[in-house]
Amino acid sequence: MSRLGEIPIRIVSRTPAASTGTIGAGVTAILIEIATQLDRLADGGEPGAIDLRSLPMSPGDREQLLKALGPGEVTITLKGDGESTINETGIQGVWWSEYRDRGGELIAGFIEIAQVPAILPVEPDQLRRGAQQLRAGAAGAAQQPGN
Amino acid sequence: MSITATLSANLALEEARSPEARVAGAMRGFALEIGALSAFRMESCIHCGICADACHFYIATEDPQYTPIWKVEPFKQAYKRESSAFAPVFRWLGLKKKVTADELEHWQYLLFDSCNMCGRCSLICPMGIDVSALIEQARHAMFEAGLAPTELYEKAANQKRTGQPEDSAEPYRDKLLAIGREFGVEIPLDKSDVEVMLTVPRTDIEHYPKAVAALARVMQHLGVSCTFRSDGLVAENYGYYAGGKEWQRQISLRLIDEALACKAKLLIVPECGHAYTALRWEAADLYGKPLPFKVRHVTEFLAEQLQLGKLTLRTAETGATTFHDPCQLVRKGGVTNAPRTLMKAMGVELHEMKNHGAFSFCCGGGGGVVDIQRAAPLRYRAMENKLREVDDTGASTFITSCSDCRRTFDDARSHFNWEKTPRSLLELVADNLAGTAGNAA
Amino acid sequence: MDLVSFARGPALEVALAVFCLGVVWRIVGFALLRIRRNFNEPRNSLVKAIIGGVIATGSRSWPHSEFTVRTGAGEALGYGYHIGLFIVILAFAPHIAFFGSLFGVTWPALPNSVITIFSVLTFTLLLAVLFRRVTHRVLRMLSNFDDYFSWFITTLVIVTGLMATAHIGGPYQTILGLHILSFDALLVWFPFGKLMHAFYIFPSRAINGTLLSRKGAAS
Amino acid sequence: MAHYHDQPTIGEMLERHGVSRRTFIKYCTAMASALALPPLAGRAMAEQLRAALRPSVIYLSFQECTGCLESLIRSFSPSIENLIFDVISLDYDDTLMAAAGAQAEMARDKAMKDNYGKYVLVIDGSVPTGANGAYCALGGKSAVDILREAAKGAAAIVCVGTCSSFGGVPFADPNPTQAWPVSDIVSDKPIVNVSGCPPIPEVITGTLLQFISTGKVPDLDEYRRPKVFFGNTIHDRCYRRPFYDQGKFAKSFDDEGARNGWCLFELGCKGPTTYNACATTKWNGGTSFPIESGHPCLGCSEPNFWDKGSFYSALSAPRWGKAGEVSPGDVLKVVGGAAAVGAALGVASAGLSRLRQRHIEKSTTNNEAKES
Repeated sequence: MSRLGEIPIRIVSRTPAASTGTIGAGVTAILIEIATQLDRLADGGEPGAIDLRSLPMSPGDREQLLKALGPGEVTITLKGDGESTINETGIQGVWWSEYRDRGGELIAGFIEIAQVPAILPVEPDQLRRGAQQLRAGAAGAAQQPGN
Repeated sequence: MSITATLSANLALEEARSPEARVAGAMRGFALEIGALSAFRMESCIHCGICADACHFYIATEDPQYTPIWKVEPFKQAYKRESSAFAPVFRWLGLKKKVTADELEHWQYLLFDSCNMCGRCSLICPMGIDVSALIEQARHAMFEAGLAPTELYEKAANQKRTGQPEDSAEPYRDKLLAIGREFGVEIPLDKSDVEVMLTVPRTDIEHYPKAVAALARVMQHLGVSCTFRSDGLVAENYGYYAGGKEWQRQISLRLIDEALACKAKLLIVPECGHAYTALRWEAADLYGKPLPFKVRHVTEFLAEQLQLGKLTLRTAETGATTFHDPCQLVRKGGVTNAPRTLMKAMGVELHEMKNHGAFSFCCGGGGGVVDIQRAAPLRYRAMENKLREVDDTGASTFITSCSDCRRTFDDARSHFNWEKTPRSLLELVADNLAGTAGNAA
Repeated sequence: MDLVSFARGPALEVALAVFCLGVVWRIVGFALLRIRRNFNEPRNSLVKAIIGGVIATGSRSWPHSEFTVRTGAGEALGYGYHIGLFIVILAFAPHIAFFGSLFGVTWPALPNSVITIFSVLTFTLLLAVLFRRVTHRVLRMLSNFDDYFSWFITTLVIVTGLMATAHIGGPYQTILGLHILSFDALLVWFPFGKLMHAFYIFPSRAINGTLLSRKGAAS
Repeated sequence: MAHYHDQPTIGEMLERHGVSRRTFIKYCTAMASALALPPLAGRAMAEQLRAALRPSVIYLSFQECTGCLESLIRSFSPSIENLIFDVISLDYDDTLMAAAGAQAEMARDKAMKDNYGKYVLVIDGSVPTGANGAYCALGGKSAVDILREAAKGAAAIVCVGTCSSFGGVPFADPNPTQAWPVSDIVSDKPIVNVSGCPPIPEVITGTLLQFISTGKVPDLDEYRRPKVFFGNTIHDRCYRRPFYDQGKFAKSFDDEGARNGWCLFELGCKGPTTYNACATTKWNGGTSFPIESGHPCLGCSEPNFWDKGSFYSALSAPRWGKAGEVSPGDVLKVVGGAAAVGAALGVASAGLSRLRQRHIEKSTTNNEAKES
């Protein structure tokens, strides 16, 4: 058994009505929150994020939310310690990020409101380290006899 | 010497009583009155103040001190301090203060001047407390403290001694016979082996002789073997008013002894409310055993005769009529239907007052208040509402069945220039006996 | 030992003991005083008198129509908060669990939202009752420490209960502890003050009603 | 100590192990999310951690069951291997380390000496003080002595689990080993309690990471627990809360209410008085938590949770006596006893009143007699 989904569970009763009943309105609230954060990004350049884990959503709500945002044109794949994806939604500047671990389990999910997802840009010191690395490599190659 | 002894020996001494002696007397009185029932009543009070809304003294003045349960505050205080379950703790920690002589003096006005013991408050209490019963007990303690109002005290002392509340130039016995002569009716006196012993209110002897004659006339008409007794003539019991329990007992005993002497099976209480309470509900308890004769109010007796077919009445031409329910007879005594049965038999066109029957307002004179001089101004204020209710019925004839109520209304007539004359139900019956010529004089 | 454990543990045990001891002491203390026999001839039979007492027990719950104009509002106010208290005390699930473990019986609860509405209402009525007590000339004169303290302790239980359910005023367990502790205090105070009327009200009405009916008097 | 400056930062360490900055941010973000921290806090923590030095951690186990460590090594984000290899230098843990015996003790002493004043001391288990500490000894030294010694050079102490935080099960009445929580023995060092029996793994790692990234003791509650994780009650965040509010309760474990997933309050749930992150962080990588699995909260992260009466009696239910549970019979005993005493007092006071009355009556009648 490698996945939780493979554990044979027979669902006897539905999820408590109280937790699904209130969510429909929740999707609208999320959309309004995204819009507010977009305004903030446009006005002051301040990026924002919404943690999907903090919002209890039924699969239906999630679909509803994804549908409302629509598909976008950019897809980013991060291949460090498991494959994570960041998709731009139909609303530009709104990114749907899903971080996964080595086993492919979802470990975090966000809606990011940013020009570029914050995880992407590289810090100056890293740029310098990269440059150093390249120079060291080039020097090494130059010293290689017979090249 | 006991306080009662001191008092009866010399009234002047009473005035000189020290505050300590007053308090001691009151506490003794309170202590003697406390029993499971009175304790339960005092325990039950939740200070909701609702009883104020039943009391005509409070309604008339909106003065909170006339709240009925407040009138027994020293009694409650004494109970909690002396006899309640936690009394030793209260005394030890000083949580409940001693009743003071000043308080007692003040409460004299609340327990006597501003309470008719009419029992209306006993009907409103959501805890079901019989407040008027507590007031009666508190009066006993006031008497023990030497704080009964002078008028009541003197009358009681006199009645205890002589059988008459007041000295009169002509003894009541002679007055009674004179009334018989005046109204042309035979007065049976001092007979023995009779069915019924009759008594007479001293108020009637002094003020309403016609009512005395009416009683004799009705009894004669019915052909009942009956008698008045020279040594047990007066129906009232001033010991009851003044709060002198022992005196009340002795005064009642005089009547009981006379009834036993003439072997009466029935003692008739004339038109007097508090006499009914004293004889019907309290005499046996003071006597210590059941009375060997029955006690009935004259209206009760007559209504019974009516129902037995022994009494028939003519239609009385009284026009629109209203009836005042004497508290002691109706609310507290249960004589509610008898007067109405009699009036119906005479075809009286009865217009009830807004508050009538058990909820009737007191005339303001009950509980001896009509005899207390200084209480008159307050009594008049309390009466206003009652007079308004009488007027509001639009009735031209005004009847009652208690001579003290009658006297109180008569007094109001002169004080307020009120145009109605209170009439006696008994007199009305006597005037309308079927098969007689009647006596309109 | 934390506050909640103390409040529902030893404090409750002591409070319950004091409550029982005090209540029995107080009732036995007056019930064994002298009872005078009635020698007068009753108007109504004992059965009829007792029926009268039973009727009075119920009928005194509301003033006779002759009195309602003057007292109706005041009595309604009093009954209002009493009814509210009963609902909150008897229909709130945690309270039922409390009684259940004490007496071994439970019954269905009302939703918390309903309980919250009733407790807020009850609290409001209690404030109104206090306002009336300090402003009404009769009540102000009659009132003593007992009246105000009994009001205070009842209100304290309601307020801490509301605070606990609304999660205001501090950590839940502290407020819950205070709530239970204030109830313990109420139990301790109960036999020594006017709260005893809970035990008196029906017997008092019944006994006086019976005695009045015995005479044929109004009751 | 000069060589400290030569030590690489965590960021450098990570890169040496081939963990990219982005991957590290990814894990920190996931952890922040798991801990219900603001969405952007993860990145900030990642940057702080990358710049921090890799601290030495000494993990001591005393009177415990190893449940806490079992819990810790099941941490999902960051996994314990991430934590150990990437972020901390776990210099001593007698359960996890390969070394044993004298070698292990030497490793501990060396770490303590080398990192004096800098290391983080993690304690798991309560400290028995009875019989001169003989109930728990390692390598001939009692736990209480080891703790005192190790605490001297610690920068801070993190108590993992309810035993080290509050005494836990060994501390429960009658506490035969005289076990005490760490805070009762060490008083001069910052102590952070990560309570729970066991604590949620993410809460342990989260607390450590937070401490390492900021170098400061986090905001603590009155029981020295990090407010970030212990700021709300289980009840506050419980998904069954709506049923509590509606008054819908499971009355037994197999009734309709239990099947419908109603509130477990009446089955003894201590959620309303228990501060922990179970309802939000959950267990096993966010799979579930006790209430979700149908069992009431035991309140394991609270002091004295073992001594608060039955786990299955409602929070509002009274409890007294050793058993901690009240049956109607016990109530009857208390009530009956008190009532009997009350009745006796009542009889006495009524008797007293009647005596006083009789006395007065007698004196009155005597006088009356004299008068006549």
